[in-house]
Amino acid sequence: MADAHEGLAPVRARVLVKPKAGILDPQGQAVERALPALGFSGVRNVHVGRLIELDVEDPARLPEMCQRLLTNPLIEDYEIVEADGVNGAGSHPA
Amino acid sequence: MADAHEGLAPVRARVLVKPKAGILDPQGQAVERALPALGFSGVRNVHVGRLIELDVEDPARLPEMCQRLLTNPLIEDYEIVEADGVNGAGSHPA
Amino acid sequence: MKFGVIRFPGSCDDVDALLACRRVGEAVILWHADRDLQDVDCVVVPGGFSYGDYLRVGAIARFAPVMEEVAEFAHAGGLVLGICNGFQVLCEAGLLPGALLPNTSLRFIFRQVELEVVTQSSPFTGRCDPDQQLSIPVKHTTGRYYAPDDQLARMEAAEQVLLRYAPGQNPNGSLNDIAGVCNEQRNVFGLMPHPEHAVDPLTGPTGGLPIFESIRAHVTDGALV
Amino acid sequence: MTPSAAPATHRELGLTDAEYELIVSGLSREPAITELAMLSLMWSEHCAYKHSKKLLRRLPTEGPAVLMGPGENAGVVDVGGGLGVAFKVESHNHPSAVEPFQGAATGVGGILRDVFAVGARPIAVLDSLRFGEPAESPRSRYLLDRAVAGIGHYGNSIGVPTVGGEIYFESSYEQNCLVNAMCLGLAPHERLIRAAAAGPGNVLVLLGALTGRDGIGGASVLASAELGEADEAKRPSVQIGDPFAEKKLLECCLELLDSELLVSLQDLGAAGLTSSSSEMASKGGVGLDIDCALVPLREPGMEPFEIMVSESQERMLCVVEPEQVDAVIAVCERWETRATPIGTVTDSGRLRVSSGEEVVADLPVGILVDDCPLYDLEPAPPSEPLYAPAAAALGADAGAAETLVALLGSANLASRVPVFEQYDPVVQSRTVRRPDDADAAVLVLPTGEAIAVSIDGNGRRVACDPRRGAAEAVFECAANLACVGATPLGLTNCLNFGNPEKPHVAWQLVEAVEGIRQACLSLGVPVVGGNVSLYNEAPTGPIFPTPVIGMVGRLPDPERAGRLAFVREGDVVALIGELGAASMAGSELAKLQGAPVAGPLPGLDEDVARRAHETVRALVGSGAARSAHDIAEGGIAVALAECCVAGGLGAVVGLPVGLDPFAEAPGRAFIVSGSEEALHGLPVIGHVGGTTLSLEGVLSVEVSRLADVRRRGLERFL
Ligand SMILES: Nc1ncnc2c1ncn2[C@@H]1O[C@H](COP(=O)(O)OP(=O)(O)O)[C@@H](O)[C@H]1O
Ligand SMILES: [Mg+2]
Repeated sequence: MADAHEGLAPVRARVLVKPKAGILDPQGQAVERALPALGFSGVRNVHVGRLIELDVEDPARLPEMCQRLLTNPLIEDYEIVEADGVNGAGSHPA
Repeated sequence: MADAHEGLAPVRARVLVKPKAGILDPQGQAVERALPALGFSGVRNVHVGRLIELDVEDPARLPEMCQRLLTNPLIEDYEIVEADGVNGAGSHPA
Repeated sequence: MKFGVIRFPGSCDDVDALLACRRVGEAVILWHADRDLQDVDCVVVPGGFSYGDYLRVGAIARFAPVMEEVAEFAHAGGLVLGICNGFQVLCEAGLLPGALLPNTSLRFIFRQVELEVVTQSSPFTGRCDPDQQLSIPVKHTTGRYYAPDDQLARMEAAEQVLLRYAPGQNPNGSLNDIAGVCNEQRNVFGLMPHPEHAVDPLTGPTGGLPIFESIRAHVTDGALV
Repeated sequence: MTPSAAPATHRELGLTDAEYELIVSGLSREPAITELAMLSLMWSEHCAYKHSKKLLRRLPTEGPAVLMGPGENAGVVDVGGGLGVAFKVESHNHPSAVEPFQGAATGVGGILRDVFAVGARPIAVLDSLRFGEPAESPRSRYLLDRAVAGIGHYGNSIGVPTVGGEIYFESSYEQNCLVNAMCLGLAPHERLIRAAAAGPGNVLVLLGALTGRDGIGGASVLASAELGEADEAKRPSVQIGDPFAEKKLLECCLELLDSELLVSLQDLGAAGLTSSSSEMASKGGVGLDIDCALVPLREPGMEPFEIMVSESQERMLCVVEPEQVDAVIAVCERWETRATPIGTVTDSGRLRVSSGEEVVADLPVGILVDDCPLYDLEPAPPSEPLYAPAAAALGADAGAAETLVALLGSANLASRVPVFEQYDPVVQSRTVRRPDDADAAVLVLPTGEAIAVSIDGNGRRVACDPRRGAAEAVFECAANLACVGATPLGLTNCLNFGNPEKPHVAWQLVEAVEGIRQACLSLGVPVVGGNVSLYNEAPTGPIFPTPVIGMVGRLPDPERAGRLAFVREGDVVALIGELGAASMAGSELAKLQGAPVAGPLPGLDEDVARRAHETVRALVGSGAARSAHDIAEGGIAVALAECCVAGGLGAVVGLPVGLDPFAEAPGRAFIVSGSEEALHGLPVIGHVGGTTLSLEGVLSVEVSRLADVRRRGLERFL
């Protein structure tokens, strides 16, 4: 399938990976705790995840890449954003 | 300033943090090397960064938060995306 | 009996595991790029930072050629022991339930911890004295065991949790103080503490030895599970 | 060749007009851009040791155990059984001040490369850290937190145990934190290799990471000179450590050496390809032709000078016989490590750099390595005190118990566990004594014998009295080794000082080196290597003069390695050595009381001290002593408290008449415990037992309380 796309102009895509709702996110909590100390009030629900940027010739394969390598379905949800906007999210059944 | 915003409906915002251009990105390299082995060809320029999601009452202060806490200006660039789309990027002078 | 210790680029505790295995049997190194498991009786996926632990701990290592063989070996009932990073790899590979998340402290932590043996009924704990706590070091940044509630309940019911941190000893925020779990078939075992670093009185407590002896006993005397 | 840069660029590159003149007359022409970049770095303090080289020649470097001394990437001592131990300490102060996590991480990565560059497998890391006052300075707490995380990140990830270290907090380090890292490596004699390039016609092969614009530092002014208007993307960038890449590089290099495929090997450190290639050529008395267009790049459009001075991490350079190149590449592929032939060894005695067809540099190796002028220091003792006293944290009227509690809870003396817990001390299964088990780390060798290692240096005491303070650091290291039963084989040192062009800093430097020299001679311990970090100076003044000593010793029986904890009720406590001279000068208590940073420090009777070391070594080696601990910061009271806390046992002690419990005289006296019979005939001052530490007529405190304040003293800042 990828072959069909060889030579095509690659698409710049982003995968946004975040901790599944309900799973303790100490990183997010640490940020939330640190902000007021620096004088930033009124910040809530902080979550820290991962950003993956890549040039891909065949964007159709991105969901597969996410499920097999880029994310762990058990603990993470992801969202694929192409240069031209959101085109798919994945919340795998745990 | 934040006080002026107390009680306002908070805005859901995202901060996308990525390694500065030219800075070594071992994670991105590792992913780029791994993908072909899994049969995903045609993927280039992979970079791995962080995603921070937060509800903020005063989005105007996000750039300051990024520079002071959320990112390491020496080695990271960031982009702020509010619920309603991109509204600011930051590339600090090294 | 014969152990095979996998060496990934980035394995750190592979030699330590090899030495520990050799206290109870034969042991060889299995190179990540080779598919030959050399007829070992037990595969050890050692600690370290396979492939730098980039992206997600264990995420890339699970795709190493040797891991396909390990999966087959496990499905055929072969014994597989995953230590620390090896535990993470086995979870990523789906050979063990659950996942490992960053320590609640968000820091790397080295600490000698006391472990409770939950059950002897496994090839990995058969020779552990259930009333004896095991003193074994942990050393990791990503050791907080997680599994969804329903799965966790099933695992507890099936006695798949083999080791727990003793009360007050949980170093990373693991659910139910879980330090080590096995699969339903009980032939694949992963734990965050490093038994291979607790086998020699010269270098510290020897709480890890019973685990290697249990494996040897299971293989050689065919001790009952 | 591209004509030289704008006039006076050499100044921005840190070269004086006189130095630039020397270069021009040496070449009988103006240097080209790439040449200027290379020369400015090779003639920098960091590479040329302009202000320290003459001084360093005074250090004794000969000894029966020395296999390789200063001049190689790391010194090596013989530990028997055909094995050598390589070790070196190096500073990464400035990068750590800029970005503490990556600065400290790449500091560890760099010292590891120095050690496997000589063919040794790294087996242990130690770190020596200095920061401003954590209670007063959020920045210092941040630097501490990130530097420790960075050291752990690199060492833990690459599988080398971090077995020891030291941390002090003083306001003189507020603007110039110190991050020194030491590494030990193990090698069979036949695998030891030197950096000297040899064999015209042989191939120069670059191993490891891609080359990017990492840490181009000073030379970046050329970037602007070259590029004209500023170009953000081309600015030099912070070096990022990749321990995974270095792990593969390390295994790869050791396999290449075991397969005898290399003629010589050299790490790439400061000044990158320029210093590594010119050092290799200089040591081998040969020339090198390099085509920098062959260097694999991480970024497009790098200028030749950028390629030649890039400090990208995780790279090594080796010389290979032409017929072995394929074999070398095969081994590297197995370890997923890049190997690229980039040049050849010549008999020209010149370093010729081309970029494809164009020659961009053509310099005699000598001008790069030998011709930089060495400067004489102009030492002068300071007329008035250089350093302000610390703010008083303890009233002069404080009672002894209160004082002991304050000392144990102070950032300088409190438990280091919150830091060491972030390091893996056991990987490689050699660690017989971990941090806090004993005064020195102990590692078992394949021969069944063991080595011990300790790192030490007390800047405040050196500031009070440079000569005696530096000598004390050497004696204290040796004392730490004695406590585990080890005999010193050699030492490495890192000289962290201010601006040597200032007479009083020059004086500190000269005096400190003299102190080290005398201590080495009297203990018979040679200096096998080290590092110098100068210009650690802020507008507010220089850092405390901080020579950091790393010492390696040998002990026959690891089973007998000493511990510091009191372990048995009823054991007697003996005081070995002379504390008569102990005083408050430069002591931790003096600091807590806000006393001036002033000497003189107590004089040291070297023979008495050496005999005390021998006695303790014998007691530990024979098993007569169940515990041994040297008396250093905080005096005998703190030493006793540490033995009690470590063992969870109390003690009842009567101090020798006239001895102040908190007076200091490091490196010469010890607390040992053991059975009455075993310690018979020794000066017994008390016994182990109960749950309190009582110094008769002085103080009595619950051990649990001491443990508690000691645990929280540093923890509260992390
Ligand atoms: N304070 C010192 N005492 C003894 N030897 C030193 C000292 N400082 C530097 N050296 C020696 O000078 C040589 C060059 O040092 P350095 O530039 O740090 O080496 P490298 O470039 O390999 O890191 C090394 O052999 C080192 O051991
Ligand atoms: Mg070197």
